[in-house]
Amino acid sequence: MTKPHKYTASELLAILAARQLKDGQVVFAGVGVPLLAATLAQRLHCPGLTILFEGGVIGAFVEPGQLPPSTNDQRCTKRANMVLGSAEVLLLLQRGYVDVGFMGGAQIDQYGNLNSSFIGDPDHPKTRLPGTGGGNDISSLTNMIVAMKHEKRRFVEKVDFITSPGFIRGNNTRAESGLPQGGMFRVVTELAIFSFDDVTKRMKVLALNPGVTREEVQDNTGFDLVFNGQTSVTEPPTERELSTLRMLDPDRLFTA
Amino acid sequence: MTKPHKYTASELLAILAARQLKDGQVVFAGVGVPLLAATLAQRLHCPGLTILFEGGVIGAFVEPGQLPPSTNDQRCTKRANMVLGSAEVLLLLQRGYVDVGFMGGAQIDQYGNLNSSFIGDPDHPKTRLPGTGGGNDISSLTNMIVAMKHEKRRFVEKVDFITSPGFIRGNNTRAESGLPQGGMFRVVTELAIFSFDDVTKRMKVLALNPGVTREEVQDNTGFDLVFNGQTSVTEPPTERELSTLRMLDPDRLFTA
Amino acid sequence: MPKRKKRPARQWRRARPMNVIQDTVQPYNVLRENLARRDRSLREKVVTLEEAASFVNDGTTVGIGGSTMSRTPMALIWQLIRARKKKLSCSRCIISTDGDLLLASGVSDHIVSSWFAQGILWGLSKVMRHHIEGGHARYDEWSHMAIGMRFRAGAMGVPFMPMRSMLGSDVAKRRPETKEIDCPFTAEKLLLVPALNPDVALIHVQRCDAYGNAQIDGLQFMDIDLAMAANRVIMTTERIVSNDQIRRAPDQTKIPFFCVDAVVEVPFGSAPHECYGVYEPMLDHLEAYVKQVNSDPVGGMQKYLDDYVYGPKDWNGFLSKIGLDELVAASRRGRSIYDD
Amino acid sequence: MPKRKKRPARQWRRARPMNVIQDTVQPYNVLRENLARRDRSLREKVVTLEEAASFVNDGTTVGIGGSTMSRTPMALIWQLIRARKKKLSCSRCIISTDGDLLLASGVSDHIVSSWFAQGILWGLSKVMRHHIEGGHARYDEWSHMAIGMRFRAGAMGVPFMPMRSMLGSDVAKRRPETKEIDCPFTAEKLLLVPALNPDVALIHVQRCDAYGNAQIDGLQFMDIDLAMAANRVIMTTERIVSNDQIRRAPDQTKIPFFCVDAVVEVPFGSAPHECYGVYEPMLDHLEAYVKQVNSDPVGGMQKYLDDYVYGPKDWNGFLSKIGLDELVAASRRGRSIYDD
Repeated sequence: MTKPHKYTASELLAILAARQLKDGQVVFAGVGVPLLAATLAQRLHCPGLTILFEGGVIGAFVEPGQLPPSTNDQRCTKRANMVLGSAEVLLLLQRGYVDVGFMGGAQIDQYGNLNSSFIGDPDHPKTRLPGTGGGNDISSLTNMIVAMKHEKRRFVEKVDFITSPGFIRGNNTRAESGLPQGGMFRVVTELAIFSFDDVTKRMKVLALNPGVTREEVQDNTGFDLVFNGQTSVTEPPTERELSTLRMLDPDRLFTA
Repeated sequence: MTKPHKYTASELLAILAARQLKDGQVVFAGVGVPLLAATLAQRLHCPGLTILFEGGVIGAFVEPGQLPPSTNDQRCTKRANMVLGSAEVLLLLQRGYVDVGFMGGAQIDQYGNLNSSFIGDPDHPKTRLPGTGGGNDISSLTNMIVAMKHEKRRFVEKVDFITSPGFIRGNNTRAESGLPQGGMFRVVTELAIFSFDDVTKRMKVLALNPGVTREEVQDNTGFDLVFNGQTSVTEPPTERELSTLRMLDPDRLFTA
Repeated sequence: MPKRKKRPARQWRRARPMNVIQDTVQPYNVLRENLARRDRSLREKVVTLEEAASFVNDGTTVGIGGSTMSRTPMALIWQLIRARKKKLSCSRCIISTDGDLLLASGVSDHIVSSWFAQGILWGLSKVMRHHIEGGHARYDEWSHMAIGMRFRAGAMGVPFMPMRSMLGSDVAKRRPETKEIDCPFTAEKLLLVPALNPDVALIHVQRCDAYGNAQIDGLQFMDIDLAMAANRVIMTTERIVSNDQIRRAPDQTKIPFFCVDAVVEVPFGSAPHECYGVYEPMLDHLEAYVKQVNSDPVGGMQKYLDDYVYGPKDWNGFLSKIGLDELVAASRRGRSIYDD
Repeated sequence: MPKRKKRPARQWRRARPMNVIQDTVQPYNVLRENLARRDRSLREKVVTLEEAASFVNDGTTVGIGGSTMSRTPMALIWQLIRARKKKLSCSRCIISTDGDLLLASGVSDHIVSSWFAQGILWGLSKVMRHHIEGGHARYDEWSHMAIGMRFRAGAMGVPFMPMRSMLGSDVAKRRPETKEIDCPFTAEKLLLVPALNPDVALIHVQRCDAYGNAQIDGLQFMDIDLAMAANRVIMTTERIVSNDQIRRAPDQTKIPFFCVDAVVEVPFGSAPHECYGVYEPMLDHLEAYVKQVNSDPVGGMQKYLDDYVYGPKDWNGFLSKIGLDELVAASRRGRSIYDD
């Protein structure tokens, strides 16, 4: 069961992200890998996981092969416990009903700040990205797990623009900015799993993915990573994880 | 059709109150005579009258003989256009969707302020009345028609307590208090119909009810009423008004 | 005239001072920590009425669902009285005979509401007058919308809501908990009302599943905001349905399971008040009640408590005392809302 | 590669200055007077798509219902383009291919939203990038909840809502319309976001009556607040039902008739997007669209407008170009939400 199987980078990402969730949690999941990973967790070790979607869904139970193209589509509501307004579902974050926010990311920095708005000067951007959506609300109001591709241009020292706040400039700057609750909890990539230093709030390596070296992670990161003695190595995906994932996304919509 | 018929004081009150409403208006009606009068108007000259109830009802169409015991009962919703939350229906007043607020009153003063909270010193009240309910919200946010019994102890120079604001202390004091919209429009009693002076905002007699003299109205009022040359005499209830009213309230729940 | 029994001493204690917890806004971190500690997982939480009442601690703040004589969580209130709860501070948008019961039994000495009498049909409540005018209990009056905005702020996780009524009135003058401001955007006068996050909410619904996913038919009053605002929710329901039934129409769920901490199935759980589409108010019983207690707000009330609350073996015993004829008639009228 | 047609001049005008009307809070008296002038009586208001679009004036602010690819009032947007409307400032919680169409057609030069691309499946919108990066139009970014709170403040008739996100981020720094305050109750930092009361809202629903009483199935997004906030509402509906049907289940009415100024029956009125329970998105059409416009955001887009918007005789003509096969398949998938 622990012998290596063939899998793609995005399959690994989805599976490792799913493992971060605990049964009984309430998780606010973004579309793509987070939605898929939360659904996977629900089918594996978290049968009592409550999945929320930004479109206005509580307690979703997405059907295999019927992954929605956004979190605002009717597919998100199939066999859900509740459908409500989208301001209302976001307010659940503010009130505190949500344990974990679970999102993808385009660009992240050493304090876990995410950018999905602008590449370059916001007044004259090189690239206008889509923007925050619910990302800013989720990351402002709850504990975050981010699943994203690990590339040097995506892991930068300082994001061009803080769309979704992590720990802002580290230490207590997040709370001082008016965000006393939540913050980055984990970042999951195809190379490693990261957490954040309790005091400085800088990103640190928690575990390396199977077959990945410290150097490989550092080489693909645009800032100095914190390593400490406890860095472990993650168990590779199991056959059950892989087969369940492939059953959920047979068309490889989010695991190409 | 205009020859006099026998009717009770509360029947007269309901009929004269109903006549104040215009077709096409949106009226927020309190329980008792206002509910009955609005329903009567809807059956007579205002088929397109939209009646709102505080319990959370839009476009009610109350059935004859099925008058609700409060505006929070299911009877209010029978054949309504919409049922919604009670904060939501009150917010319609604040947003401005309502033309007329239509209430009863326990005590009123010369500026149209209503008291339904305390008789005597509020810290050591002689009588603790039920309180505002939606009365304060309705009178703060829209134009008011009040239907009430005409007694000297109810028509006082200054109410013990302003539960539902009229024109506060007259002139511009209402707007200066933060209530730039609405205000007292009409007071209807079994003796007369009153409006308010455009400038001073003091109560004035608009029309006397059939057979009522100026002196009789003044004698039953605890402050000096404004009379001007245009005081007219109201047409007595018609047979159609009376028969429709009695069809609506056959048990004389609100027209005893 | 009914015999005046000796009333328990707790009924006579003086009203509590102004700074009770219903008047103060809970700091955000406290609200969040309370919520983080709740078990919000998808789990069955069906208990008995007795167990449910045991979750309400003396001296806490209680939000009551429904309005006036509609969807009042009467069985829960009845059980709180039997369990001899004390010093509850109770908020409800409009409070009716349930307020009489809470004060006269000594369960509550503080009511936060916009209107307090038995019902418009019966004039003033002599029971309320006895307790409030006598200084045995406090009744804090807010406008109806203000109660709604306070629950809404609580539900949204913000410390206040801005509003445009109560300004200029003596209702606002007697509520130092409010703040009048000049709007930073428009310079208009606004009233800020503080969030109300009761320790526990009592809510009665037509149906919910064993997890607490609730459907509410017809008038919903302020129950949704109240449920989201409260730190705990105890829900009674006319009927427990399957989670499958809930999931077939998720847009009909009005309160999500994770704000609900206990579920009790109590048919006729709002009696003698109404439950939309199920039964109308039991007016014969209520009229007899009003006559008895308004003619003697102490002894008459005590007799009612003895006969109808302390006396019966269980809730069905209370319903038996209302009588089958009235239950059947009220049910027939209740269902008639769907006759069209 | 499609031939680049000469694009109309209006498409090239520069973005308007910062103080457009969507950024400013309307004074209460102005809001009230606008509303007092509306005919809110119970009256039939069924019009054609052409008439409905004629109610939208150039240079006004437009709130768009639905979200992303769901219940987008696409037929109305399509008709606004055909009517060559100009300089509309458009707000929507999440804007998708409708945003492309609005910018590229020259109908809008200002988008207020939280997210703007064609859909998560397709990466960035090259059409959006062309117009925004080129300075031809403005895209003001707010958090998703902030858009909701702005509509909610507008719906409630208050000038702002307090909230706890956006703080500390650059999203807030780029929005001088917001105000950061220390809470007068708790001294906590809060962000106040200004009310948004669009001149007109465009909303598509599953069914409503001729008066505008609307039922919305499934995801309602921010449509209820938007309808209450707007100064006018134009509603398209899959189906017009009788007022009797509405009155039989008044607790299913989500938008009351008196906020609605025009009703148009347009089957498939959200195509190629989805309408909950009726049809899912028409992804073959959308994928072809995205491929065409992202490979050539000017010429490809112009060709799409010519072929699919200006070209067809009427809305059914547009649907014919999507094709019967895709409409039937989307409808089959749409209804499957109710198969359980």
